[in-house]
Amino acid sequence: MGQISLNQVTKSFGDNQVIPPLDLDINEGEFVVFVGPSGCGKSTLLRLIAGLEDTTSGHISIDGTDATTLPPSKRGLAMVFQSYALYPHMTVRKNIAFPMRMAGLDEATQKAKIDAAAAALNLTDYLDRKPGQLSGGQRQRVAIGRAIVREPSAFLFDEPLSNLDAALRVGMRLEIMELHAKLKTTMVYVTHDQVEAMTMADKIVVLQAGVIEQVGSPLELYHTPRNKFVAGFIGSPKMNLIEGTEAAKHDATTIGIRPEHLTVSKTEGLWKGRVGVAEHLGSDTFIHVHDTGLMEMMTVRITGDIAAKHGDTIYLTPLADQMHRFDAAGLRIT
Amino acid sequence: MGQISLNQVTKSFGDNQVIPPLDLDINEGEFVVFVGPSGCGKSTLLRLIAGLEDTTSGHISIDGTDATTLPPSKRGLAMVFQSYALYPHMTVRKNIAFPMRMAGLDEATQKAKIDAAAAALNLTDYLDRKPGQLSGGQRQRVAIGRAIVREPSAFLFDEPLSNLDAALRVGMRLEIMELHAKLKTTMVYVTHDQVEAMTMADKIVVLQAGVIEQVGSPLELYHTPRNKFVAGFIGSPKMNLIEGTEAAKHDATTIGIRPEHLTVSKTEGLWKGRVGVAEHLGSDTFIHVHDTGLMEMMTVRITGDIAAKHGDTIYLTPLADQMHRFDAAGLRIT
Amino acid sequence: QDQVTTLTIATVNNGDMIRMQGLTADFTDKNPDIALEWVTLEENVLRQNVTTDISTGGGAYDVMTIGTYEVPIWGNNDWLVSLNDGMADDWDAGDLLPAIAGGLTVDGNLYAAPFYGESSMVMYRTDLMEKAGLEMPDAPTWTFIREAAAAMTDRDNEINGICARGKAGWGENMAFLTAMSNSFGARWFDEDWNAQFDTQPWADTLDFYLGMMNESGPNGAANNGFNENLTLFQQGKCGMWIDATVAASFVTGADSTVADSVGFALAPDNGLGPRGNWLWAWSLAIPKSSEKQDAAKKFVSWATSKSYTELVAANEGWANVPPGTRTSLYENQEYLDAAPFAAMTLQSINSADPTNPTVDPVPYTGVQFVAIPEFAGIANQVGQQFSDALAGNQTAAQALAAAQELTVEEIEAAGY
Amino acid sequence: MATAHSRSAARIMIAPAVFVLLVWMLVPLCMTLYFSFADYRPMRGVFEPWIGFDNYARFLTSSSFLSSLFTTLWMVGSILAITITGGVTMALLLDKPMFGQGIVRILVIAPFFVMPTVSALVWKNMFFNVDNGLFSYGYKFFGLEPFDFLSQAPLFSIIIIVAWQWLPFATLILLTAVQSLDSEQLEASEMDGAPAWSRFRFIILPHLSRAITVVILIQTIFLLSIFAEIFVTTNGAFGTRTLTYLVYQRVLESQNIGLGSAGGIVAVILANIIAIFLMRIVGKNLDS
Amino acid sequence: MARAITPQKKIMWTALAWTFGLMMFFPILWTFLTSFKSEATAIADPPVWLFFDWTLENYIDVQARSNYPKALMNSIIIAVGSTVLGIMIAVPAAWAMAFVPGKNTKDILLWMLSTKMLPAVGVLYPLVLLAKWLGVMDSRILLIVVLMLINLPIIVWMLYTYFKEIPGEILEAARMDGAGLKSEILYVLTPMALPGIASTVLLNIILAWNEAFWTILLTTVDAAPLTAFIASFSAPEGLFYAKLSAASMLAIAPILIMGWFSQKQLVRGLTFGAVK
Ligand SMILES: Nc1ncnc2c1ncn2[C@@H]1O[C@H](COP(=O)(O)OP(=O)(O)OP(=O)(O)O)[C@@H](O)[C@H]1O
Ligand SMILES: Nc1ncnc2c1ncn2[C@@H]1O[C@H](COP(=O)(O)OP(=O)(O)OP(=O)(O)O)[C@@H](O)[C@H]1O
Ligand SMILES: [Mg+2]
Ligand SMILES: [Mg+2]
Repeated sequence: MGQISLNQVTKSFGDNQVIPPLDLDINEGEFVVFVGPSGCGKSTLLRLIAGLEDTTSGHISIDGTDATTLPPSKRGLAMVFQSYALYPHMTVRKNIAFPMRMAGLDEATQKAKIDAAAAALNLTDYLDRKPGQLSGGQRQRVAIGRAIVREPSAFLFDEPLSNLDAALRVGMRLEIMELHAKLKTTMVYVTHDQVEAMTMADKIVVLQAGVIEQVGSPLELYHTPRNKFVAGFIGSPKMNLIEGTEAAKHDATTIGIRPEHLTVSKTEGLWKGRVGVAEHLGSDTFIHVHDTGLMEMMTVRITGDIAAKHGDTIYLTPLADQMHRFDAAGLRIT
Repeated sequence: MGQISLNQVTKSFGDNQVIPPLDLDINEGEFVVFVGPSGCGKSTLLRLIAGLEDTTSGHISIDGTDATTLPPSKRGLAMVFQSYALYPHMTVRKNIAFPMRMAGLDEATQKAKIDAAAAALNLTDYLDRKPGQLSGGQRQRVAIGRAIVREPSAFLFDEPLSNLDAALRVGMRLEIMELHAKLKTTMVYVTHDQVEAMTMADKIVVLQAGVIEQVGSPLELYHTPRNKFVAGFIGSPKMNLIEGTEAAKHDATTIGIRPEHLTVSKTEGLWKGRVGVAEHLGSDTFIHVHDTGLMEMMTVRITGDIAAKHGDTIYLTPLADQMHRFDAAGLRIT
Repeated sequence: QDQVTTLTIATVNNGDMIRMQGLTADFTDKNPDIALEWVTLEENVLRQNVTTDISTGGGAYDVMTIGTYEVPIWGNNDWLVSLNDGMADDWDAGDLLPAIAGGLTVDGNLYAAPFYGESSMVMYRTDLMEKAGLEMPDAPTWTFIREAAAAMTDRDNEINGICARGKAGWGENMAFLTAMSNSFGARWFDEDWNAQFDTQPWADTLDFYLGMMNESGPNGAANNGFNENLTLFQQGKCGMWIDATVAASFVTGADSTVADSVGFALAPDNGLGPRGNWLWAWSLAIPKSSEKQDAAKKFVSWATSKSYTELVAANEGWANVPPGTRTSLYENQEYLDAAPFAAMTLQSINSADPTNPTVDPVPYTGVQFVAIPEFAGIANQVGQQFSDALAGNQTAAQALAAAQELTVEEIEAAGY
Repeated sequence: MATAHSRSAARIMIAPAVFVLLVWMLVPLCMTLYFSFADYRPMRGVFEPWIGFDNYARFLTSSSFLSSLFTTLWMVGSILAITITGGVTMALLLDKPMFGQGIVRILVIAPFFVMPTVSALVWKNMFFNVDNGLFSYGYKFFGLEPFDFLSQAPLFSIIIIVAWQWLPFATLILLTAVQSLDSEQLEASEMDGAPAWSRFRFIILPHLSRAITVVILIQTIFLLSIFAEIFVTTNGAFGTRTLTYLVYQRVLESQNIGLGSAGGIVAVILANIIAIFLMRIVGKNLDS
Repeated sequence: MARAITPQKKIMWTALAWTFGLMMFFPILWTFLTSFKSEATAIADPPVWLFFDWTLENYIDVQARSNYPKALMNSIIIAVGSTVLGIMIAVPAAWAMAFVPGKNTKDILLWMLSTKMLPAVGVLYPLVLLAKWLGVMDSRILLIVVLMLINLPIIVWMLYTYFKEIPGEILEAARMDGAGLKSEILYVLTPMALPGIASTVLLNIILAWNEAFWTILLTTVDAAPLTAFIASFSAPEGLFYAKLSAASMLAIAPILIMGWFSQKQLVRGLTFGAVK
């Protein structure tokens, strides 16, 4: 249960085609993450799957049956919204019970399932509170609880963590991953957060303007980005992309080298530059290097500390085997 | 100009003493960052300095003169708020001019200063827009511009970047640092963001429940945290804190070891554990290690990739010279 | 030049008053030192405003339009300026109809000058009467009226035999019913101020009224006051209408579709002596609180003078002059020619006796009202009860019981 | 925010409003209170400053008091019921996509601007009038006997008039509230399998509850003092006499200021009981 | 994220909404039409809708009988005056309640609202006596003050709910920028709350315009507004529907038109913080 296929699906709002024909298969039990810049159609795609929007053309099938025209409530999917979309006037218990109440389940079953979900999500103490009295993370958990009790064939998440603060985000991320490990239900997850995408996904779908740029595992995308867009999009700090003669030396229009794949020396190296701001995090140091003649500003990441001061001269050497090459069309040269 | 002293300052809201007696000196030209958990009194402290709250007792002096009872407008400080607090009905130009208008400066001086500030902050093209038509980063810059033109003896910032998205945050962070380098004015900066604190501060003030836990440079705090609280608070991912017999072996109640100071092996090492979730970021991998018998979950950070799967057995060895030891009271043992 | 004195005049918004407003120029031409400000209000609102003004010490108005009910009470309170002297020389007090003037006089002082006077009478459709094969006597009885009404009623053609006031209010249905009750021998109070709604004459009155109205009255009669009935009659929907004599000029006027076939008769009686007709005059009075009493007297003299009558006649025709105040008018052949109802009006007015309105003696004066300050309040409420009975929401007995109870309450509160 | 300086400024700033309202409330109210213990009947020239609680006793025991109280509650209650159900319906309807939404909104809002006197006159004469009113033509058109609204269903008629005036108000507030409902909540409930009625019952209606309490509070304040509509249409006949109207009769028709003042005080007390009751609800709602 | 909607549904909603809208509007429309009929056409059976001889006669008659421009002027002065005065008193009060809330702020607010429940007629005599004593009967200033007092609680409440939505940080920013209390309110708060203030003003103009008890009882000539004007048109000798309609239209048209033009503002203001 939980296999979703999109077949030549398109979506237009009025004359504006947001999703050009698109094919995508999501396998049972997979954790699929949609990433891409704002406005690229991530939410739209998710809502098409949920049935909250009608497709303009094409077919969506869920578990082998055509679901293109099914209403959302009949698709057997559960969705967790960015704003949580909890019912503010109902207690946590009632919120979680709501889908079961709609389905007409008897009280006893409802209670059992609520208790189970609450236990799993550490919500037992809050069952009688209203959402307004909960913290962001707790609200998020309630939203997930409401989704779980339906035993959906797949969960859909639309940027579920983006309203939480950094610390909570890390915690909730782990919780969702553990939930996936436990339930083994298909999850489709939209985010614009690098780290979330990299750490959570079995499969990342990179979208740009409604078009799928690449589909693959996080490390596949990190190590072999199919094009410049994906290369720049995946990884933080961003990959340094160098054009011009230096790239031509490698038979490419553009070469890319990630900040962590540059070695630094005060005395010698391939490229010479001047230290701009150096950010010391204790565990790492990010150095912004100017005046390399290659690109405006190059970023270098060093593990641990380094005594680099504003204005120092510095030499950088790329790890040759970690260099990415792209052609004029921006595609990877292998 | 820009020397601020707090002398036995306390603040209570009703019966709730938020700041117990507190002493703090901020030197001229320093970049001081307040960090601490939510609700610890960072904002309150800043607002006491600004004069937006009355002290319950104690004295605040600015540049050597007692400012305890001065109204905010008379303290010669400028503040940049988390929500930017721009005047939405005024153009950028008017926003920036507002403090000068209040001070009764003549038109020509106003204009000159506005132009200078706009040039410095890259706002020249937006002077006639209203704040509603600006992006988050631009708004932030206007707020700073409004602060600059007053030529205050110190700038106060209350989480100025927390409403921006990750990418912008990095950019603005750099801009504020450059501004400080240029103006050399005292800056007091509140944040809950690790990275901001570590990268921006000359001096970090770590607060907990209104009490100053440690004051020092970022690397001082990273390398020699004065107590367990600071040790756990500074650094990301968090330091692993181990109690019990393993700590006793080192003549301490608690020992701490940062995730980046653990080496990993599949075959041998000091401590043995089982891999839980492994987060592959490409550049780094965070491994959550369970069942070490030392603490519930230990975090390890490895540069680059490692092929660690859920359930694998793993061995960890701490770098001995990077270990921190704390006594029963939680204080560092040196 | 001289300072101009501005008079503020409160008037009711009926046709004669509005006509007077239109003729203001005549007065101001003659009295260039006086300017007029009109406050024209609907009757109920007017009463509310002038009453509040006068009872709080006033001063807002220099001339007030008030009725026969208020004049004796206010005169008694010494709130009004006596018109016995100071009026224009040619303002002939002796020419006023004695019945009307009597109602406006307290202790020998005339406290208001009548602008127009009225009684009530029967107006009927001669054509319908003929069709019904009946003939209206000059002085009909209630029994005849009821029978004639039944005979004239033709609901299919929206013709109702009888139209009469049903709308609640002391100046609406209670004016009609109180006058009618007189002819049935009923009274409001006995000589010891005991309310009399529990007596047989009142029961008879109300039963008769309700019976007749239900048989032959229009639908929704409980909401019909003077205005509504006038419209109905003008539209040809009433066989008979018993109401104020001033209506005569309207039902025979241009707005009426049945102007050519209207006859007049005295208000009915029941063989006991009194007829069911009332006596009323809209009059102009000057409150003592006015600071411009001399100018006000000039105005009142003008507005109620014979020459004003002639002025209206010259402008609007004799049929439209304000009726019912002066003997001389009813001796004027031109008027008698223009107004076929004149004789009947005069006869009606003269036959009303405010001091002995009904069969048994009463401690009060007034035909269709009781000239005590509490009356308006009480009668409004009693009127609501009767109106409710007419609407079929309660029986006559219930209405009378309620009326009795609240009258007793109020009259006790008033300290009788 | 709150420094000693700003707090003292606040006291000065709020003072004028509190002062004028206090004067407005206390001076006339004290005079009314004073009159209510007096036998004050200017028409008779009677003024006796102290007669104890006679006026109160008389007012409260009079046959009209209870019925007018009941009429008041019934009238206010029905109007609230109509405007709120109608308002919710209209709000939901106006929230739907349609052509000319702006114009429809203008049409719906219009009655709110009409003077009570005017609307009472218009309804009474041009709609309810049994001979010439439009409704009667309607009845006749269908071959029915015209219905005399104002005497047969007087309270209902007044309720219609007032509800017509206040329905726009309720609609507008509720419309804004409907529009503020987070669409994700509706979508979530849809995903949860809730059909349209359940979505209304469990999501929309609770969301509107705050707006509804505000509508109730504001309308009650205004409805308790309805006057013109009764004055113009029935003059208090046919059981349409509310407490306000009863006081009016005592003061202006009977010219018994003492009794009327006692009635006024009673009305103030009753209104405040209702007010406190409502404020409790709304106050709670204002907090959340 | 409104979802796409089928045209059929849209047409259905349109039809339904227009039906309701026209029903609500009908009494006004009918009054409007009647005001252009002759008296006979006005009560014609069956009713005449659009095809009759349109005439301005009723308006001319009404005009001739009373001083409409003066009443209109008075209405405008009284409605606007009382609102402006009210705003001037309410803005500082609302500022204090919204930004320096104390323990009893809410109680004060609710107390203010409860003064609105005072039945007017109960205090009629005291007020008339007071007005007489002060010698201000039939003056616009009296009505301005009385209507201001009647509506002040509503004004304060509305402004309070508006101000509460303005982040206090902005006012603090102004303070940091060297603004005193007066500058803070004048240059920062007021312009920011302008939409809210505007809608408060609009609503109160409507309420003051339509107030029909005090405006009639406390005026005679000089200050009589449109409510008094209309009080002279109900039913003088016969049911003159057409004239009544014309007078009615004259009385409500100004405020109706103002209301329509400012509809959007008004809707915002009417919400009284009911909607967050
Ligand atoms: N209901 C709608 N009507 C018209 N256009 C829409 C609608 N919903 C979305 N769009 C457009 O479709 C495009 C894709 O929107 P979508 O919300 O899917 O982006 P997204 O990838 O989720 O962006 P974000 O990261 O900002 O959430 C955008 O250009 C948006 O403007
Ligand atoms: N006006 C106030 N009245 C009462 N308590 C207050 C007030 N302002 C702050 N507090 C309390 O004072 C404590 C410190 O608040 P403060 O806002 O200074 O924390 P903070 O460190 O800035 O937190 P955060 O990181 O969440 O902004 C908190 O417990 C808070 O509840
Ligand atoms: Mg999205
Ligand atoms: Mg804070």
